[in-house]
Amino acid sequence: MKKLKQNQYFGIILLLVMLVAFWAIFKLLAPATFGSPDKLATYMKSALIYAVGGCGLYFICVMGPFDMSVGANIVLSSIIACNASVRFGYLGLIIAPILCGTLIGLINGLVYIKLHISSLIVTVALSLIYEALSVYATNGKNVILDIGFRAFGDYPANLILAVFAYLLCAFILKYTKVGTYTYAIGSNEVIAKNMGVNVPKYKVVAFTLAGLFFGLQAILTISFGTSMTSASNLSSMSRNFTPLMGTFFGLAFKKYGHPVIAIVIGEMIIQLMFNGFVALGAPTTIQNVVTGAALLLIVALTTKPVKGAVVK
Amino acid sequence: AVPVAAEDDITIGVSIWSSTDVLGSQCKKIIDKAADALGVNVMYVDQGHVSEQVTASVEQLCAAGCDGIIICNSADSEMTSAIQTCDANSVYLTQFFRIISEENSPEVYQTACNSPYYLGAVHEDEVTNGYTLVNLLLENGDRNIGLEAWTVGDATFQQRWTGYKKAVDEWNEANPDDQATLTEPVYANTSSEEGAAAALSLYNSNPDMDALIVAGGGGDPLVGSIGAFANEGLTGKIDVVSTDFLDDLAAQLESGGMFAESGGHFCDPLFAFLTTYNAIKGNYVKDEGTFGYEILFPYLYVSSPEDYANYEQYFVDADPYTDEEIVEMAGYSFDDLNKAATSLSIDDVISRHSN
Amino acid sequence: MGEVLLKAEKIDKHFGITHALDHVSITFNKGEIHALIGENGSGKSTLTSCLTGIYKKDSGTFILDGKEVSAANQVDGNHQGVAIIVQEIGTLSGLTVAENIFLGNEDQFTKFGIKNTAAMNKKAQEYLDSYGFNYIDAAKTIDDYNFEDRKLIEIVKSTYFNPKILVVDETTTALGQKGREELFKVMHKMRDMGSCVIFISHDLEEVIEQSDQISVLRDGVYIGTITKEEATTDRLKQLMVGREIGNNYYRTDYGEKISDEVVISVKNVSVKGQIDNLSLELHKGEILGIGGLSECGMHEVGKAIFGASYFREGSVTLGDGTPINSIPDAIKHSMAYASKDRDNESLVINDTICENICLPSLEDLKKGGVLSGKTMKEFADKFAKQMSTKMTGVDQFVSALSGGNKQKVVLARWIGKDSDLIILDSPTRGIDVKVKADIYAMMNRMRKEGKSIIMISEEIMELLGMADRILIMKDGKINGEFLRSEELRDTDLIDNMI
Amino acid sequence: MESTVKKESAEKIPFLERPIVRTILPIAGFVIICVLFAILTDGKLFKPKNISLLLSQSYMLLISSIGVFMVMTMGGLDFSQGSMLGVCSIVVCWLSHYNIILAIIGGVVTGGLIGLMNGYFNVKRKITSFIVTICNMYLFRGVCAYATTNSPVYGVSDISKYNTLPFMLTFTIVIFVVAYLAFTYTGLGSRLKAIGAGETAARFAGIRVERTKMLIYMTAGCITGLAAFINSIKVGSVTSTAGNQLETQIMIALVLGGMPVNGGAKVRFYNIILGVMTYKVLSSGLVMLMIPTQLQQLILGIIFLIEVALFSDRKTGMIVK
Ligand SMILES: Nc1ncnc2c1ncn2[C@@H]1O[C@H](COP(=O)(O)OP(=O)(O)OP(=O)(O)O)[C@@H](O)[C@H]1O
Ligand SMILES: Nc1ncnc2c1ncn2[C@@H]1O[C@H](COP(=O)(O)OP(=O)(O)OP(=O)(O)O)[C@@H](O)[C@H]1O
Ligand SMILES: [Mg+2]
Ligand SMILES: [Mg+2]
Repeated sequence: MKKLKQNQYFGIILLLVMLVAFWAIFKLLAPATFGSPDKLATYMKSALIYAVGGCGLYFICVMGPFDMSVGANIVLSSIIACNASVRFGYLGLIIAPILCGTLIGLINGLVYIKLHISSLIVTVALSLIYEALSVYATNGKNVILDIGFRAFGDYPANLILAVFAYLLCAFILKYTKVGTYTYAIGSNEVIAKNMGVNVPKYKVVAFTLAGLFFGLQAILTISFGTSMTSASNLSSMSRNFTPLMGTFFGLAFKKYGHPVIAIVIGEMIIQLMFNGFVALGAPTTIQNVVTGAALLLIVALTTKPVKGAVVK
Repeated sequence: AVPVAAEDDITIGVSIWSSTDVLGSQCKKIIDKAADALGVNVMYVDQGHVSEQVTASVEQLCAAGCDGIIICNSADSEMTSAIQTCDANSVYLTQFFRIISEENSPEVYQTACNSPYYLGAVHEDEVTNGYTLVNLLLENGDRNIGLEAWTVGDATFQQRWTGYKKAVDEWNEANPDDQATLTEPVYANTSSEEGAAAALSLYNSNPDMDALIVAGGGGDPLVGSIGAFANEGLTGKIDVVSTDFLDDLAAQLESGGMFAESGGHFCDPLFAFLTTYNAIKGNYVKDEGTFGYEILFPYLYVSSPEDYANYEQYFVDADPYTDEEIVEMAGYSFDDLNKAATSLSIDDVISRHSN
Repeated sequence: MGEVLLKAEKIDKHFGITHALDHVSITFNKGEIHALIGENGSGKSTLTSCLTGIYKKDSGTFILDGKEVSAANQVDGNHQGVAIIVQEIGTLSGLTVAENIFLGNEDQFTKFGIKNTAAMNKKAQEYLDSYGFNYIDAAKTIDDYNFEDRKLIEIVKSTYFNPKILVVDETTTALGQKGREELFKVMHKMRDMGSCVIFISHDLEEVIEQSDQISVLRDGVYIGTITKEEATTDRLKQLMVGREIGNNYYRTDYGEKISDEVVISVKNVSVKGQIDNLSLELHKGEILGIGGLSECGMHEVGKAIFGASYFREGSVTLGDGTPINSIPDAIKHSMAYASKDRDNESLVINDTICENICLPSLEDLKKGGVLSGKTMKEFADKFAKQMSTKMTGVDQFVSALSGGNKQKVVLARWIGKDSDLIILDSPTRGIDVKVKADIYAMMNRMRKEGKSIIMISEEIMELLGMADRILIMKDGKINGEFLRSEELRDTDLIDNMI
Repeated sequence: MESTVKKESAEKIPFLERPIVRTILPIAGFVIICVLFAILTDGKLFKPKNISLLLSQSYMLLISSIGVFMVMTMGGLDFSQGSMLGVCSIVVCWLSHYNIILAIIGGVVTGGLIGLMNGYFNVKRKITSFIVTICNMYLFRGVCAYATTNSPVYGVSDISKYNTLPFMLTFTIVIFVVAYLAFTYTGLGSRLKAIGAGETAARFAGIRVERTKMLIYMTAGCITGLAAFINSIKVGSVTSTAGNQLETQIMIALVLGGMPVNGGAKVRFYNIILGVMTYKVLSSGLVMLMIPTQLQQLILGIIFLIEVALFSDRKTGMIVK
């Protein structure tokens, strides 16, 4: 066991075991209507979308700050994407949200750094603004993605784009300066600064990168859902959580390496549960309960409480 | 400084779940039109159907100096506080899309009757709406019906659900050897991708599903569901019915993405607005202790491209009422107003406008 | 005297009101270890920080080998040939050893933005081996290594590129014997290669032993430079403080009889990996010194007695047998504890002096169950003044205080609580002679008042000078006990430490 | 380089950083907002009847902010408030059919239990409060939805008879007085601030850190239970959306009141009242201007940013997360 724990793939094994366990449970309860391969494929459609956002959020959360504007970003980017696709077709559908998302990320980062206020506050305040903009961008209609541009809503295109995003995230984390610095800042900002890491700069970089990933998620979201309505009164916040859940998995399994895999499997587990409940004909409302509880337990199981450790 | 309602001219407040989503902005459009025509100020508060925000919105509007308020609340009990606030500030209050249910919440109903300022309600017969849609499906031979709702416990959904079940039960009574089933509702909130996910997982769990009801949710879940089915190549195999008109409904009916739809109820708040307006003017005076003015607003049903073509021409591209008509209706007695409302249909508009 | 390597010319630096450096000019030569000494707050760190890019100087120039150096940050400094080993931890957990060593210098391994981890690890390992630290694996995360090793890794990090100038700022205080040896080896290597090591330390013996030249700062002013040969501890002290002060700030009495009334008795206490089945007794009116190498577990002993160690086995009881199992217990029975880690354990540095002094006494300060801000202020003010703390007022944040004054606040807190069982861990660490003298005097006074003190210290002279009884620890066990006497020599203690 | 420059200027104690200015600024912010909207609405906003309307919108936020205030003082966060309020309201409404006192107690206990759950995972399992409370927000929103699936949970019919200015006002004031006294005159405040500013050091000063934290999370829950009572008597029933976004409103309000997000020494009790009132005046003021809701929201966002940009304290906890 000790030996196994040492193994760098321990975390992944653990996750896979959980994934299979959840699958098995529901399969037992609803053998006919749950979990055959083709069904799994459809479950994963939404899982892979949220996992992309989860990857983006990971850059921010691992450094300490948070981003509450994920939802607003995705709403605005999706709307922009849809509008752009009307004029520039697939090119617009891909480029526009990436630009929009990245720009929003950049703005978040800059405001956060320049004003020197908690990212939590900054991103909430900015969400208010982004949401308002989304209303202007739609003027009260729900934009619908033309039937001709929905390739990213289904296999294989959605899978390709998503996997590309995962690889990109993993690559940046492992094989670039940005990755190292992100972890460095997360570990100890002051020392990192003294070691010549330009902390403000790399914080902005992280927010911008995150924005990029939310842009990518927007492409998948609008393609899968095919329509988007503007948000108001911070209703977009509800979109923060599913990606965030994945990020939590990533953080919880960080110490085993391979956070990206953790994020993806995490999202899969969540989708598995959702569909499991539908298959059982159980009221899907308890799904939130179970998701919340399961997540809490998983995080609790993977964090070893250290006596006297300061945890805010 | 800023155009704040001067004391003399009339201000009417609108407490609505959202003045920016699809149905919400249609409502806003027609209300604004009426307001312009009648020279009335309107102010909006979006309360997102969150109970405490619904009650707060009424307080905000009273504070803002409204003479009357039209409200789309989420639960009956909120109305108690709303009515109290309005009485305290002598502001008229009319419900739209909603009515206090006499049997479910008699006390609230009583409060409404006792209040001189609660005017009444304009609402749809949601049960019948649900009943009709399901019957359209059953007659079309659909037997395994999936149900996709938006948020849990919403009053409107509850009623439509009753209608769906009523239709299915009656059918099963009549045809013991040809049973129909209705699934548990799957909740998709108000976003298209959740709608898509819900539709797919319903299909996965009920492989022989041949019809889907998207109970509402402001359009997005419906669009998502249709899109998802299209991706799975299920278009036309599964008959989708719903109660939110789509912008591309024509195309959908064409392609079989949509089977039938009810809607067009965005004029409902217009009549709540006019009722309130007249009450403020002093034209309508509610009888002591009665519930007040009730208008049962009709749904329009569209199940063929032709139907929709007309709908589009007379409800979307043009408004169903011209300024003149609105001004004229504002002068109606309540009975005439009620008649005007209940008689609203595509043909009605055509008869008025096609020339 | 070798040729000039670095000239500091008219370096001036203000921190708000504080004039930290007043046009300091010093020259450093090739191939020497050049000590920089001075009271706390005299400007040593500030000077070196300006040189190495941690702070930005107001005016003045550093000329290195004829051309000016002005570093934007440490890494930039490294590229210009100046490196510093700071007192605090300078490594980042969560990163590998190699990533730590090359943090800020990844570019040499980066092609088209892609970082060649393998090459980086290989390089790092080469360096580690060349220093003889081959048991450290460059590819492992740094979390796998203890404080000592992480310090060694820092030494590698800041010297592998052979800087012309290496600053060692109060690093030794943080190191155990082994660490010091390694550090001195590196320093000598640098010297032999013709570089200059600027060595900052409060341990004057160490300074004289290690360095060739010694420069003295006082209140940000350059006082002068003397050679190793001219230097004696008294001479240096005089230069630092500006007046004659003898060695007599320790207590002078000998052969006083300690009462045999036991006030604390520790029985078979163990803390995993730190203390191994240790028993001791503290008597009334006694100063019990505990010494040893810094990893011998003596620091944990203080915590264990104060009820602060997690997972403590064995028993700690008062004279009357009352068990002490938690910090509140301890405080309730008038125990006090001043930690070695002043900024994290002794003081809430991001809080005001007032709050810091009052915290343990909040309950006592209540009048009729009501605690008023006024009472707290008066209380805090009284004892802060009594300790002659340099402060703008009790509402000042502790973070803005100097180390010595921080320590004064700690003591004020416990004097205010009127504790009679006082555990002082490294009470004079990083504190200048004046404050030192005050603290010793206070300890002596308390002893006379019949209060009992446990003094845990890495400074042998302090133990010899102040303690009635000295316990030397080794590997978590007591390894020798000495009673106070004039004959007792530091060598006797050291023998039992190693 | 830039950062060292920042550090230096920080040492010169610029105007905005002076303690006295720090205390004045949030108050100034509030006054400015009030004056601004008083002018824009021709004084309408502050007619007596409007004051009472303004208050009646604020009671719940005021009360529920107290708990979060204490949690944030300790350096924690609590995002579960909204769902917590929902669940508590359900219990209150359900029990109100039996006995109103029982209902209040029930709400308080429920809140306390949920608070304990937050506390357990944060304190004992050492998971950051952000993660814990977000998970619980999710979890209890589910509970709330589940309980209201078939119909809203209705309170007893005459529950709204308590919905009167005198009752609400006294109820709120009493809670505030108690909280204020506890926070200021029992040393609780000092302890919480110390924990927020430096947990380890607080522990060595004899504060039972873990116990205190647990206690505060629980208390925060209990207080939310009281807020739930206010909510129930105002709304009379609970739907699945009850308390939606409450946590965000609380956070916005507290920050507007000058509360440092990572808690610690510079927290002041008046941050609560100041913040909530600023927020409420702001939102109801914007409604009166009769501008489109999206524009209202845009302005709200911008004003919020400006306020915190100007008034938030940058010196405590130089590291901003
Ligand atoms: N971060 C700072 N902010 C403000 N003033 C400072 C700061 N650091 C140092 N000072 C001022 O500069 C003077 C010199 O400080 P410095 O740290 O150089 O003293 P030092 O000689 O290194 O003391 P020690 O021996 O304790 O390290 C101090 O007396 C203090 O007044
Ligand atoms: N962060 C800071 N902000 C403001 N002033 C500071 C800060 N840090 C240090 N100082 C000033 O520096 C003086 C001493 O700083 P420093 O810690 O460098 O010297 P020191 O080693 O503590 O001196 P000693 O230990 O003899 O008290 C303090 O009196 C204080 O006025
Ligand atoms: Mg120094
Ligand atoms: Mg110092």
